[in-house]
Amino acid sequence: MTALANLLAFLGLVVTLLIVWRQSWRGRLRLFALQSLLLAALAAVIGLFTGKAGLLAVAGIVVALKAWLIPRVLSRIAAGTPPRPAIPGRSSGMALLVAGALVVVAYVVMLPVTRAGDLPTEGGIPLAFAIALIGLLVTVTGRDALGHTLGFLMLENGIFGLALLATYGLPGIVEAGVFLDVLAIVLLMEGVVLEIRREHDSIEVDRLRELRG
Amino acid sequence: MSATVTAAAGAALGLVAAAAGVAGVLGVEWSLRVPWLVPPGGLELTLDPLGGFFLALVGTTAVPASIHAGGQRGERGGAAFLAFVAAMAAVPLAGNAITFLLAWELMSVASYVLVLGARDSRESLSAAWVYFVMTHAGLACLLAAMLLLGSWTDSLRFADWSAAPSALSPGAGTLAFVLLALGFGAKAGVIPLHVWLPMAHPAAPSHVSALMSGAMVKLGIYGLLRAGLDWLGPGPAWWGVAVMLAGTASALVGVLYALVDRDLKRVLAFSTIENVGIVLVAVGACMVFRASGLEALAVLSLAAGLYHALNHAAFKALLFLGAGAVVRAAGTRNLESMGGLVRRMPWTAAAFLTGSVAIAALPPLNGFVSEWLTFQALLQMLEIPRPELNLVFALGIAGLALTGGLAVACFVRAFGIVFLALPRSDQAAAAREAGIAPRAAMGLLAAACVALGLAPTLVLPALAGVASAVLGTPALDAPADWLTVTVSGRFGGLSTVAVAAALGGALLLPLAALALARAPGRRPGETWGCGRILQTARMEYTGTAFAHPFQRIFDFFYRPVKRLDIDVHAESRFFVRRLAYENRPRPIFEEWLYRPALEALHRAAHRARALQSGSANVYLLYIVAALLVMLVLA
Amino acid sequence: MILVLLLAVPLVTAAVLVRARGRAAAVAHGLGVVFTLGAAAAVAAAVARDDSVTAVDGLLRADALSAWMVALIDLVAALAGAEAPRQAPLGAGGRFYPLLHLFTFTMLLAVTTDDVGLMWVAIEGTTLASVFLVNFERSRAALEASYKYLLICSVGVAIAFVGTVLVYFTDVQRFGHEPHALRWTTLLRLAPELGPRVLELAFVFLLVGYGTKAGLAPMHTWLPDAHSEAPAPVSALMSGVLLGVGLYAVLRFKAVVDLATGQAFGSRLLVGLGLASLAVAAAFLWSPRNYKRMLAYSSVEHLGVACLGIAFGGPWGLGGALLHLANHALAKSVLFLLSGRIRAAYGSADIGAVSGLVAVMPFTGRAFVVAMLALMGLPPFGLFVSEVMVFRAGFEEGWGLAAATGLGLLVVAFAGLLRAAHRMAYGAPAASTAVRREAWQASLPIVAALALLVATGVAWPPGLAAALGHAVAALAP
Amino acid sequence: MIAEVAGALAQLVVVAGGAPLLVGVLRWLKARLVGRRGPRPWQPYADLAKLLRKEAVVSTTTSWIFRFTPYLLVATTLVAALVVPVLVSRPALGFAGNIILLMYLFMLGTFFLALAGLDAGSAFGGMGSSREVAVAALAEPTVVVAVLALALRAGTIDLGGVVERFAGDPLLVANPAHLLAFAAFFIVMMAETGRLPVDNPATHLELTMIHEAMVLEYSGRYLALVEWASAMKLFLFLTLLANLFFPWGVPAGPGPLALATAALAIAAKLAVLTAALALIETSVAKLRLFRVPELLAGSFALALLSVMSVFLLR
Repeated sequence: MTALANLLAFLGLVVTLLIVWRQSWRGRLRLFALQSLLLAALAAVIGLFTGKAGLLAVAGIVVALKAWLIPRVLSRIAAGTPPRPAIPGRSSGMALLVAGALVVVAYVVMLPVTRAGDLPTEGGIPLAFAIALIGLLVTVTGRDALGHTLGFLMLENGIFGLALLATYGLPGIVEAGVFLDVLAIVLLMEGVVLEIRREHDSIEVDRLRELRG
Repeated sequence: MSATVTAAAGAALGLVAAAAGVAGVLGVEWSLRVPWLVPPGGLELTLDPLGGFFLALVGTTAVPASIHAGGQRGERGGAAFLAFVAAMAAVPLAGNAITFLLAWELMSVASYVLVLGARDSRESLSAAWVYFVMTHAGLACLLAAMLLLGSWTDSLRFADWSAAPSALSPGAGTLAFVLLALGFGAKAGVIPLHVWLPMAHPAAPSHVSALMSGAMVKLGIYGLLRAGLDWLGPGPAWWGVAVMLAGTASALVGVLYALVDRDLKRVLAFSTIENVGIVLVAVGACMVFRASGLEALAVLSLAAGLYHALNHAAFKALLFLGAGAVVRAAGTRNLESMGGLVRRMPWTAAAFLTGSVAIAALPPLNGFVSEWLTFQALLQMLEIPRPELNLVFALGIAGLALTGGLAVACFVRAFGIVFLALPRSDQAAAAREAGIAPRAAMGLLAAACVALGLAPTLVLPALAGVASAVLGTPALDAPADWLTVTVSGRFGGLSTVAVAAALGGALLLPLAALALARAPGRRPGETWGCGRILQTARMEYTGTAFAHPFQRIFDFFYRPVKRLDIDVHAESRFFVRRLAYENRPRPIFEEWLYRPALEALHRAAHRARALQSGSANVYLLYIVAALLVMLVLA
Repeated sequence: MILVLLLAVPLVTAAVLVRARGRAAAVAHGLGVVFTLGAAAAVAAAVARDDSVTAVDGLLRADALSAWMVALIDLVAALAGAEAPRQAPLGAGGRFYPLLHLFTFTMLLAVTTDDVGLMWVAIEGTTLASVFLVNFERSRAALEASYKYLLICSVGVAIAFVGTVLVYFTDVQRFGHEPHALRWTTLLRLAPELGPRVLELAFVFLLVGYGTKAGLAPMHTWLPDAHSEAPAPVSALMSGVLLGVGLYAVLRFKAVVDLATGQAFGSRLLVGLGLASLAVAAAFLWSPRNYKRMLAYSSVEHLGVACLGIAFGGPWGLGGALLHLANHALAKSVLFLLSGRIRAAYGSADIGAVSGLVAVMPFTGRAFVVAMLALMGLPPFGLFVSEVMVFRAGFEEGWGLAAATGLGLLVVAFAGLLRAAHRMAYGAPAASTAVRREAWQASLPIVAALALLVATGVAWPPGLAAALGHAVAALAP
Repeated sequence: MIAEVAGALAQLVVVAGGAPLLVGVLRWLKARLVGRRGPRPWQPYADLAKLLRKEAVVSTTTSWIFRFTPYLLVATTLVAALVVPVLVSRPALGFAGNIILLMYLFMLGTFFLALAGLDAGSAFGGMGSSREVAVAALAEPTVVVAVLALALRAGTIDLGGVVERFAGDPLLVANPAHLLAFAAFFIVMMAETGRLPVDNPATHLELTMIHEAMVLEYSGRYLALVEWASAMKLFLFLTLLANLFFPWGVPAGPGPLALATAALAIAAKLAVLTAALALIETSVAKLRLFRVPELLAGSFALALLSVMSVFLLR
């Protein structure tokens, strides 16, 4: 189980870094779906090894929600924006470097956690946290509403992974609430962003800078 | 609320307060606890001699101010006025910090509302702003100090503080004293915390100015006395030195500005700063004497200071009420538009003259008595065997003397320009005497000035009793017989009654002699002016001109902004069309202290606005940064 | 049972209002407001009698602290509910009223659940329920505000989730999968034995996360935008109690973490955030330009004070903080409601556009000035007392320097607020604004709220001191 | 009791009657010193008598203050005459106050005189008042500090006490502090009584006048009273100088013989001081008005030095 969980977490991190690297939103969405699938697999693995049937259900929900429904919603948000941002000279090298640094940060920050327990899955905890941090990075550097939302969802995924690896799943009512929340956020985001597009003809957040001071 | 009701209620409140206060001065003890009121801690009122003295001061000032208010039809703010009086009465009674702070701040709020009175003018708005911000900053200092004391003594009751001053370390005591002194000093108008005073007093209606200047400012002194003498016990001598130097500076700066200002009520406001300074000199002397173990002299100084506080309440309230009547009649506060009012308003003039003589510390009125007492205390400084303290005292004495001289000049100017010679404006020429209520109020206060002047033999023992109660020394053996006040054995004696009687007799003497000699009568004529005819008001000496020698002499202090605009005729430069001359003293405390501070604050605030840049990404970055910083710190 | 009722009332009202139109909607809204208030009173009474009430197998649990928050939420909700019809047409359908009650429901749920995870869900739910309320006016600015609100609060609360997971982790590590491992009651019981290092880490995440919701600097950035663009009743609810709910979460967690790590750790972080909030608020309040934003920054200021109170701790600090939250809720909601009226009359939220308020709108202007004075922390209003309590705790618990700094920053904020109040309330009214007559009924709730503020400032209503004491005791049984 | 009253009366008579003579002698000496013959020393009596017989012209712009002031002025100086130890060290009103009272009594006169100067509304009056109060204000600290120097060394501020203390211990007089204080007080005396170089009592050039400008509007008996009062003020100041700093021959109580010797002693001392004053007045030029503060600051420095020497050298 340790090896599987670690592998899945590691793959998740790789996919996350790939998201940072990719610039086309379609590619990013596909990678995000892949990340979510990996998480679902992680949930299933942990569920199988620990005998928690609930986690299998969770894995199913993740597949349905994060690998299928949410990417669809996101692509609705992104529809109409050019697939490749038309800003020349923009490279993701810097972002990748920062993301790499964040992995180190994640290891350092999670030291107390990995030291505290003797979990078989503890090796993956920093990786999951790194996914969350990189999600934050994507949010902070996002140039349009899509980037923000995607980053937020990666953050969510990372935390979800963290929860899986550290605690083998939260109580059911919490899990259910979390999924509902995520769905609601994405849907609300869609509503707001569509309105923004109507108002501004774009979902670039640079235009949303009227409220200051 | 109608003016009459306000007046009646205010006067009743004042009378009760005065009676209770006098009882307290005479040693009646009283206390009250209401646990459910004033959370947390509960309302606690206690009457002791010091509190009683200031309570009496508030009450006796409130009575004439209320009567005066009764004559002002259409004046707003009756409820605020009553709240103001009540809060002021509560301050000296407060027995714990919460009660005190509540009463103190209520007093500020009520007076702020009253200052706001004529709120349609920008001027009064900015006055109210400055006043309220200063007073609030002062409150912050008080709050900090009182809470510190509370945490050190584990109690917010004043009685516990007084009981445990020696438990504090010197550093702690000093910190608390400095904070308290800042807070109370701001209320008392000590330099350089005085800036609100000359703005707020003119903006408020006159009966309110009278109360603010007569009573509220005194409560700052009350706090300082409580802090320096009672709560924090005998402090080191330098506390007293600091108070004394601050007092000297306040007295001089106050009178210097009073001397040149052209706004009658601002003149009075600056003079309040001066008189607070005089009181503080006495208070500081008391603290130094006490630190040097000279308790009898400490009692004398404190009694002198209290006496001056009381006197100032009487004559400054009188002057403000008089100024109110004058301003109402002349429609302006500008000295240069007044003049000749002594014939249009004889009663007001007489009252104002009484107040001026009293405040200029001229015998036999009350200002003289307290200043004389202060001098007596200071002059005995040789008892302190430390040359550096002696030097401070010498400077204090000289400062006080100079202040006295300048105050004479200031009030010659104030009375002379306002009331004498020809009116300088049409409205001043058509001025009408104040109504019966203001006259009654002024009459009361003038009588108080005379009585306090003539009866030191009655007042001083009571004040010495208060002082010895505060200082915890046994009461002095009667420092006065019925005729003469004697201080410190045979060091000095004063009998204003005798002086007044002698003056009266000496006034009658030449009158009688001339009448007996059947001296020729007098005939009216025009003022001589090198042969010119037709005296007009424009030929009179103005207030500015009167102050000019002082402005020249104290040029280094006033740093005037001089401007001379001469508009000449197009065809010849010898024909002057218009000539504008300005010679305005520069308010150095505002310009060198407050403006830079405010500008720095403004700049900092402006820079900080960049934080809210509008970019969601930056906002998110803040969150990440906060997270990382806290992770690092953790 | 009573808790279920408390939560059911707003939920049912919201559901009914989705469908109801016209008079029926008005009746439903009114009944919803009244019943919610009644249920809150019942909860308070029950808690006063039994110390705590539970429902649904302990998933819902109200102790004195919860009851305190419930009372606050429902008071402000009632104020906002009474004012809402002036701002949004009642009975014309639309999402406003359902969401308003849903918003109340989520806040009530957040403070009455015993489950940390469910509380997280509820707090996230407050954001979701209020996003469209913020965007009610559908202007460009409102849209921008709601976008930032949604984004920043979601990210913030997600960070709080990391903390929640970590808390759960250490709990599970130590005691295995206990059925109610994420309950406050359990956490408080087990806390002394939990791993302090992990809890410290968790607390940082929780603080940043819920601090975002509580509007603590530097996570406050969504707050001025959202509060200024939302309709007045929503601003009142958000500023008055939503921030308080965020702080409530921090307060609960701090009590747990303190048991494991000692007070100093959490207090240090909270003092930092509190002072940062005060500093930011002071800077922005020094010369405000928009009065709704000004009120929003003042919320940052007051939450900073409450945060300091929590950091200082002790009965004075915690009691002061809770009382401060209550006082602030009353004063701020009154001000936001009045600001709605002012904006309706002047057509602008710029301070420069408003002058002569007292002359133009005699009641609103006067009430505005009075409430501003209350907000500035002057007696006889309650904020004075609660500030004194908080700072007393600061000096008593050895945070003298922090308390002194806080006092200084409060003075700066005071100066700015006073100047803005002067500019708006006095001066010559703009020519275009006519003197308005105001119906006295509309002023009743506001007068009542101000009277309550005077009561907390001068003479506490019977039971208040006890309620406060119990609420503080609930944190450290 | 009778002796007391007699003593008081004698003192009043000496001051009130002697003051014009003092002024006359001073003028006569000054004239002689510059080589003129000058008026007879008793000319002031004649002047006063003439003024008293003349009708007074009172400006129509003035108020009761203008007419009241001369009487008050005389009254304050007469009261002062009962406070200052002229013939005896403890005069009739000696108990009622000390030198502080005395200074403030003079200040009372100055106050009203300055008001009277403003009352007529002419520029001269205002100018005179303004300058007069300026000089008086600046002289005040010197007086008090000089008195302080005396009080410190005598252990009392009571005038009689000071006189008795110094009379009892002549060595106290021969002390730098004493002489410094004397010099300071002398300068103040010149300023307070309007002598050269501060003010020129003989000038009638309007722009340089101080005291004379202020009383310009007075005529007839009012002028007589004002002149008489200022003569008494000069007399009293010189007496103070004489008896405080050189308190020899000042008896403690009244008695015919004591009074007579005291009168002789004071006459002699006044003669010396008057001569000195005349000498100074003829040898210096009047200062520009705005140089006067420097002079007074100098005198203040002297007084302060005197005080400091007391507590530094103890």
